[in-house]
Amino acid sequence: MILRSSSNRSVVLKMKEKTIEKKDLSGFIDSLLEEYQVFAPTIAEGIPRFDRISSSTQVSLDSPKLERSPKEVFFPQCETLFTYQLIDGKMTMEEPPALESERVLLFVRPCDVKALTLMDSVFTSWEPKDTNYLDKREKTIIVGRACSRPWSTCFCTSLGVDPFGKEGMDLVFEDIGDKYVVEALTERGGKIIDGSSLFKDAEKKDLENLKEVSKKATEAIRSELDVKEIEKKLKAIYDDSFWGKVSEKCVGCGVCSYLCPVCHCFDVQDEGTELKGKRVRIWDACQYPIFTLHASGHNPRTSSRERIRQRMMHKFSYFIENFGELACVGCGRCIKGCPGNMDIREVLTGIMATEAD
Amino acid sequence: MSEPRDQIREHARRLLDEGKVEVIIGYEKGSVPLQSTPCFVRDADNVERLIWDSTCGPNLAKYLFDREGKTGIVAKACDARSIVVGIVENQIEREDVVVIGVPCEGVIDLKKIDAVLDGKEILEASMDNDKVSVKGDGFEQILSKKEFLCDSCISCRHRNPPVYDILAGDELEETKESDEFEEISKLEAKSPEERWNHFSKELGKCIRCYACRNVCPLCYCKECFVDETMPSWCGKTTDLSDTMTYHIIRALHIAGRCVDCGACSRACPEDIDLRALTKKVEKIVRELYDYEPGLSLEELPVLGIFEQDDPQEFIK
Amino acid sequence: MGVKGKESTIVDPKIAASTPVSSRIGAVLVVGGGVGGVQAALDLAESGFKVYIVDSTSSIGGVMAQLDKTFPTNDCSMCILSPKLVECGRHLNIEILTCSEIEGITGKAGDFKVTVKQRPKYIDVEKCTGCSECAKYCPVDAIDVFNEGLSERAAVYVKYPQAVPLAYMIDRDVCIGCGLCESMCLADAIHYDDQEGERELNVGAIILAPGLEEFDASIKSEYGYGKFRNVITSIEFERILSASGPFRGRVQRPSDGEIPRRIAFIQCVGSRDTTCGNSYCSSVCCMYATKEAVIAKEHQKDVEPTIFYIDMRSYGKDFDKYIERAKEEYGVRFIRCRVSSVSEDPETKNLRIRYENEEGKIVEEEFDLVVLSVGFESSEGIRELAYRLDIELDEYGFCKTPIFHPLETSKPGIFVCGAFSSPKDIPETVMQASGAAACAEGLLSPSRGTLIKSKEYPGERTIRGQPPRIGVFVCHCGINIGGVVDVPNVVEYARTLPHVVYSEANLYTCSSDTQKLIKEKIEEYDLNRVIVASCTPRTHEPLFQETIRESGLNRYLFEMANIRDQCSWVHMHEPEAATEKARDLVRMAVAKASKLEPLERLSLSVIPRGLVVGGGLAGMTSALALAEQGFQVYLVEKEKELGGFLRHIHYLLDGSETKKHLEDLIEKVQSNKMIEIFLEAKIEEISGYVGNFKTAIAIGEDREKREVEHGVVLVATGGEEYHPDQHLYGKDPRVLTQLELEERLSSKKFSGEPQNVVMIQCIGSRDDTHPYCSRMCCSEAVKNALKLKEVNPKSEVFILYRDIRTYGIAEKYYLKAREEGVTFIRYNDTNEPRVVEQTSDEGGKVLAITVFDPTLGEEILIEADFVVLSAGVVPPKANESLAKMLKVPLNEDGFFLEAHVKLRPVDFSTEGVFVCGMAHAPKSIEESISQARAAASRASTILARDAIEAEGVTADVNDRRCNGCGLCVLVCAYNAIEIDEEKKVAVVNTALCKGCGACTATCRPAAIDLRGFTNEQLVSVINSF
Amino acid sequence: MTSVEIKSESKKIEDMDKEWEPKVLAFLCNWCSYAGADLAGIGRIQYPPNIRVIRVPCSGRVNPFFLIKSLQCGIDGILVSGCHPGECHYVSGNLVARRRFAVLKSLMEYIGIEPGRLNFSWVSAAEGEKFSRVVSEVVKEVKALGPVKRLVKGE
Repeated sequence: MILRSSSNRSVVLKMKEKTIEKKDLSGFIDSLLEEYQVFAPTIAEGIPRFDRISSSTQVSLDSPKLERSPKEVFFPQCETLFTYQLIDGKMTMEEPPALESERVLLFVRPCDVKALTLMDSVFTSWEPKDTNYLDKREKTIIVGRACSRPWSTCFCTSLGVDPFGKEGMDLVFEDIGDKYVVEALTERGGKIIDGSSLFKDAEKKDLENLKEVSKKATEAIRSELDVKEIEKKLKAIYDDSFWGKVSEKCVGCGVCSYLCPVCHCFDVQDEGTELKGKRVRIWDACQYPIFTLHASGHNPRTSSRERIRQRMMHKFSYFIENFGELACVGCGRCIKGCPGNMDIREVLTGIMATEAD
Repeated sequence: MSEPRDQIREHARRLLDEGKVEVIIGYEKGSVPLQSTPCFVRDADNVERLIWDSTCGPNLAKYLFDREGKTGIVAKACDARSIVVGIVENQIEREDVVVIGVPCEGVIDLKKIDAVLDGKEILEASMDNDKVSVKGDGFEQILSKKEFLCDSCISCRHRNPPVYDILAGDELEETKESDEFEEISKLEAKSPEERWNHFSKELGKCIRCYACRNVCPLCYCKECFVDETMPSWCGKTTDLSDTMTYHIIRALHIAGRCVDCGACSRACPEDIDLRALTKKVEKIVRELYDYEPGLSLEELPVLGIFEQDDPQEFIK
Repeated sequence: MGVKGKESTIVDPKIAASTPVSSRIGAVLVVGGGVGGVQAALDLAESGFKVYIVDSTSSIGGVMAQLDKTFPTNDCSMCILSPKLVECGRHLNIEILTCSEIEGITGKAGDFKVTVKQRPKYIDVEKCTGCSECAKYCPVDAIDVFNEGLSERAAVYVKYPQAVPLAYMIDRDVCIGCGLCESMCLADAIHYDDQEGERELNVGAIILAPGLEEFDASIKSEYGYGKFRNVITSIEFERILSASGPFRGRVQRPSDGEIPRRIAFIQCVGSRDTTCGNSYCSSVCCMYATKEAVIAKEHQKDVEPTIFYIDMRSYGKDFDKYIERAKEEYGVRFIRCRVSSVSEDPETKNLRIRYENEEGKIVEEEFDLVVLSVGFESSEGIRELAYRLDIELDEYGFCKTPIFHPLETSKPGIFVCGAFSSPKDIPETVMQASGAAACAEGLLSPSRGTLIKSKEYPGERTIRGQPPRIGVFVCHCGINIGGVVDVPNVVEYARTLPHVVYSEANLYTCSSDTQKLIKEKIEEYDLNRVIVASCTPRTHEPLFQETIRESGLNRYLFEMANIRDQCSWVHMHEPEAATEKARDLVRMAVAKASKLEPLERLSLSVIPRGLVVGGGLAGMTSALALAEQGFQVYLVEKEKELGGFLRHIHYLLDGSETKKHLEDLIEKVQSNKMIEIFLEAKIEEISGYVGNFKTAIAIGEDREKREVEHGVVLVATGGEEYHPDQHLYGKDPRVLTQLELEERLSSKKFSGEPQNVVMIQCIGSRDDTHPYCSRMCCSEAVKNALKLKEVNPKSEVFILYRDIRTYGIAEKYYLKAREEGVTFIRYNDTNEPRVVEQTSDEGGKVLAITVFDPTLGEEILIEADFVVLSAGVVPPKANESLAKMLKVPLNEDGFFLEAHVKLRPVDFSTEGVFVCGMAHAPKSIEESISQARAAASRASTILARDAIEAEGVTADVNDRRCNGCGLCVLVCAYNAIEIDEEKKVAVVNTALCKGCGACTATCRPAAIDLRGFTNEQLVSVINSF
Repeated sequence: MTSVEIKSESKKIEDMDKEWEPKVLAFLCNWCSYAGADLAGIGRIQYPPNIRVIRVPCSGRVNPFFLIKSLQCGIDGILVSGCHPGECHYVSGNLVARRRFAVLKSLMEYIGIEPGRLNFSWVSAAEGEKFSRVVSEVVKEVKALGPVKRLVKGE
């Protein structure tokens, strides 16, 4: 039963912390599976990603690589908007049905949850709301996990994201060694642990441990950037030769956008014939040369210079104008994924170091 | 004789100083351990940024396509072969390019190293001729470089650039130690069903990010077939049929052109075994028409020509 | 006369003596609307002359319209003829006068006045829509002449469904005057009080193409025609076989409608028969009988056809292969004999045939149906026509023509073509028709273009931005389609498809009334794309394209679904699956049609000069024919002198010499200022395209280079005598070829002693390596045998033959040879004669020939002084390279393969290239001349124009996508693509592009597309399947 | 229901009982193979009705993609037919195509597409007999393979 809209999702309840032994985690997950569709980090064909699971054994919390962001759980790479068919000269159209049951998304990092809230701004803060996204978002309980193991490319703290932040979560798991401190942040979050005997009230020692772990994790983030007032800087250097140089090695693939937890641009395609087919939306990427190709053949962004600039402007300037926040959470996925090793941290440093002509 | 790296820097400095080129495209140290990144040097004072080692994987020929002005480029043999194809296909002006050829013993495959580290993150690394030492939180390991070379480098038959203006480093002896098409033959030996399952699984991983296409120097089309409409050649979703179609057509498009530089495989974020396709088309063309691309500026595209007695056993 | 310069181009003294050049009339009268008349009319009209066709019946089409199929391709006769009839019917410069006869003529060549009498039709041709409502209500049942009396029709009728003009007429002989038709006719076309009319036509030349009549089989009373109902003529059987015939294509016999299993064909009824005065061979009966046998078998699996024949005269191009197929694949039984009588079993109405077999035994056999292969003969009407026009006929009542002027009557300015001058088949007729047109064109060339109107098409509708509105017309094709495919179902289904706003079924979508209807529907439903689901676009697309053009639609907004040749005909026993397939094909056509776009045709200028390759009889004749018309000609001959094969022919069948003719011809060619001759010349390269060819020639011993530009190419490379390697030829000097014998005879080397001469036919013909008949060797042998007899009547001449093929009036000389004591001994391919040298009784070395004589039933031995081998004709080796340069095909035997063996016998698929003479196939002098003139006529349809239109289907580059990689340049076989180095994109020369699409399929980013077969269109079709 | 509806309805019912019939698509060059197919028609040489023809100017016009697309569309078998080498109306379109198809066929079979799905032939304008034989062979082979599954695009 869904009682609330996403707008009051941020109402945070203060509940008593609980703990669960790590060995009991699978029991908890399996119990969830009886009632919900469960999505959790898993490894598919060598790639760690959030996927629907059917057993707790599929969950992988210590994958050797940073997992893919969970955005595809809400904003799948490909999504059918409607299908159509011509029968005896008459056209019929059908939309895919809404989700039938509630879902639980397990163990999302704080940066990725932050990214989800940023996507909420895009898809649900304007009319008309994106019903495809909203349906999935509203029917999904977000279970976060505090990030106690940052990667060398992480720079979330520089962008104001806390590896132990809880914003946007319904429930959070915090790793303190052989157990997790579990905190329900919303009613919905509380609902899924209520009545489970696996959860015990947290002891004082547990909470102290938690503080320690949290401090250590924050310190472990090596990258420190100063992006203060970057939106102003970007406007000032819009026409700077900096963009020509910084973009030179970009080959125009979609890896950065596809790996980014915040990137949300999509393309709408019709597939099929005049007799039958469907309309789908698929991820798009602003670095593709044809991203802005007009039907007329005109393309306002002909080179990687304009495209890289657009990418940075969007994330660090336009998004702030529209929603008051940066569209980057510092997860560093794009850094490792880029085939040319283009590093967003270096681009940001470069921007901040460029003096307007 | 000095190190290839120093020779590269020296030639780069001279070319820039003498105004022979406007830019030198080479490699510099990347922001992640064991990764290099393309480097564009316009000022002779910056030539020290240029490096040459086993991390210099990206095929820099990519950056010659659609470029104006005189350009110097650091080219491994496979990069040089891509340049040759580019010249033959009217995409690169021979006189606009100064090829600083570098004989190459192979570049390392970071994915292979990551695989043996089992989740431990490399924070520091160094290399010498045969060894790679990696360091991270609480670990240090020394690896034999040879074991972590890219697959395309292991089967490489052309370690010396076939075409160059300046050679940095000494020519290497070509090796034919292993069977170049060993992996392909293994797949060929399987049943159609097994092969189908293999490719469904591999290509099913594709997220359609087009990194493979975009890093490939020979994918220089202004508009890729996959992006075209009227007609739409293949759906753009991750539907298996469409994804496979994309990869099949890409393989056909590089048939008789691909020089097996391995850039696509390295770029793939999903670790798809793309060489299983590219190497196969290379093998087909080799077997049917006895042809290897990118070795001579006089060659003609093998699929644009014909012989009266070309094989045709498959035609009823 | 002050026009001497022009005058010099006129070669014929008879013509030169006619009307002054300046006042010649640029119009031609064609008498007879059969396929010959139609072809002549189209050629003339296309090259700038006004044409009148006068036909005595109610519509054009002639005998060919009555035929079911044509040999040797089994093309549906109506299907290939109908487009030409329609074209004639709608041609702006052709006026058709039906139910008309020539009354009288005045004037002379260049300016005739002809009076034509028109019988009343009682229906206004202009008003009649051919809707058939009148016939539906007419209470009269009259005999249907078109169906040879095998069915009935109303008193108000149209000759056949595809008739042109498609206007009904009333047969007042049977009309009861009830007035029903008049009250039914919404078009108000019926005029009972119609009167006989008269027209005076002023024309510069007349072409006679009245054809011949069929022999009246009842004269041969021993066969029982007219007495026994199941004895029918071949033309009646033709109607029976026809899908639009009396039995809708079911093989039935007249007496009881039963399916006849045993069918006998009796050959030479009214041909090769001195008892009825027709000693000539009708030339076509062997082939049509075999064809009818094959088609009957196709219609009805259990039919057992038997053909009773004397000699199998399958002498034409690819005819022998057809006979072989009939034997091998269809099991047609061929029995060589002369049938003595046919009798009827009064009970069963079956027929008993009595004949003497080859062993001399009398045999009787029973059949269910007997078909008499009737020959051609002249008629009273034809004699009347000849009388009125004052032209001479020969002993058979055929139009008399000199061998070296086979298209000219005895009266200047009046030309002849087709069977009227001697029996001939369709391609020969078509060739002669074009040839006669060339004669008229030559006479009237100064007046070309003076009397014609040019066709104005309505302005092309702009359809850009409009959604497709598709009309689908599904053809029953009589029962060809409708008998298998559920046509109404397909029509209904078409209506449910996207963009289809109209669909309907037609009995014959190709008929001229349907063309009108299509135009009406385009108007009514605002159609902007049209689909016809019928037969093959290879024959019918142009017709329908023309139709939609007349409605203001670009011709490329048309698509066909081939539901006949590739559906109903090949899935005859699976009507459901065929219907399903037809639905799919229509759906696929709709998918393509909805993506069709208007295409433009580039206008190409024409260089008004011709290149003739080959300086033999055909080459020289065609060069002269073009020069007569005022076109400059380059004549290329590989030898040092002109003349070709004809230099080795010294006299003709009638004994007359050829030398004078050849010398005259060479003289005319050499003295003609319009002709430039290159001797000892070799063509090195031909580039360009119709209207704009460029040819590099190497001339003389020094291979001096010359480059010429011209608009057309005429291939007249001739043939060569086969060089035998059998029967001691080349080993024994007494073994000669016919040409060698002829050489000796003409140089009087045979004047002395009587000689024993054995001639062996089919040397290098009809064998495994040359599986074709060389056509001329039988006449050649007869000719030389007669000459030997003439030189010394005591000479013994033996001709060892397989079939004597002295077709047409050559048969006369065969008879003569027999009369003069030439011995004919038949052998067959399993029993070939053997020639050895042996010691004679007198001790000398003689040639001994052993051959099996089937009438004696034993081997006989002939001693001969000479053995003469009738060596066949083989194509010159150089044909191969020329064919490659011209991009035209050769047939299996190495002769040039024309565009269509029946109706385009001198054209190639490649526009602007034509063939004539023995380059095409072995043929006689008359035939070569006719064909040479035909090639000139066809060529003049191009040369007479200022510009011609290029194809609309050409490659097109999308600059935005093109990388300029040059792969397209590499795969283009026509050098039609270049890379613009400035823009780095490919550029197509539309004039050179042939529209093959090799570039399109090669281009990775699909930057180059093929208009008319675009990627989008083809993918759309694939998607729709 | 209209008569057509009744017919198609009863057809559907029949279809269920009928054994599976493959769908075969043929790309025929206009000058040789299409003419050959017409000739088969003129000769009334019967062959299985499973085949649908797309007329193209030349076998050289056939983009390998068309074949892949056909498989995607669920077409069970494909035939491409052109002029014999040396007989191409466009001189060499078929020879360029031959290389293209050789690579395509090898690659597709390697990926696991059954060899019988993609078929190529040379059929001249005079080979109506051969055309029908080729079609019969292809249909037979495809029938033995069963419905195409690999590379077929789902709903």
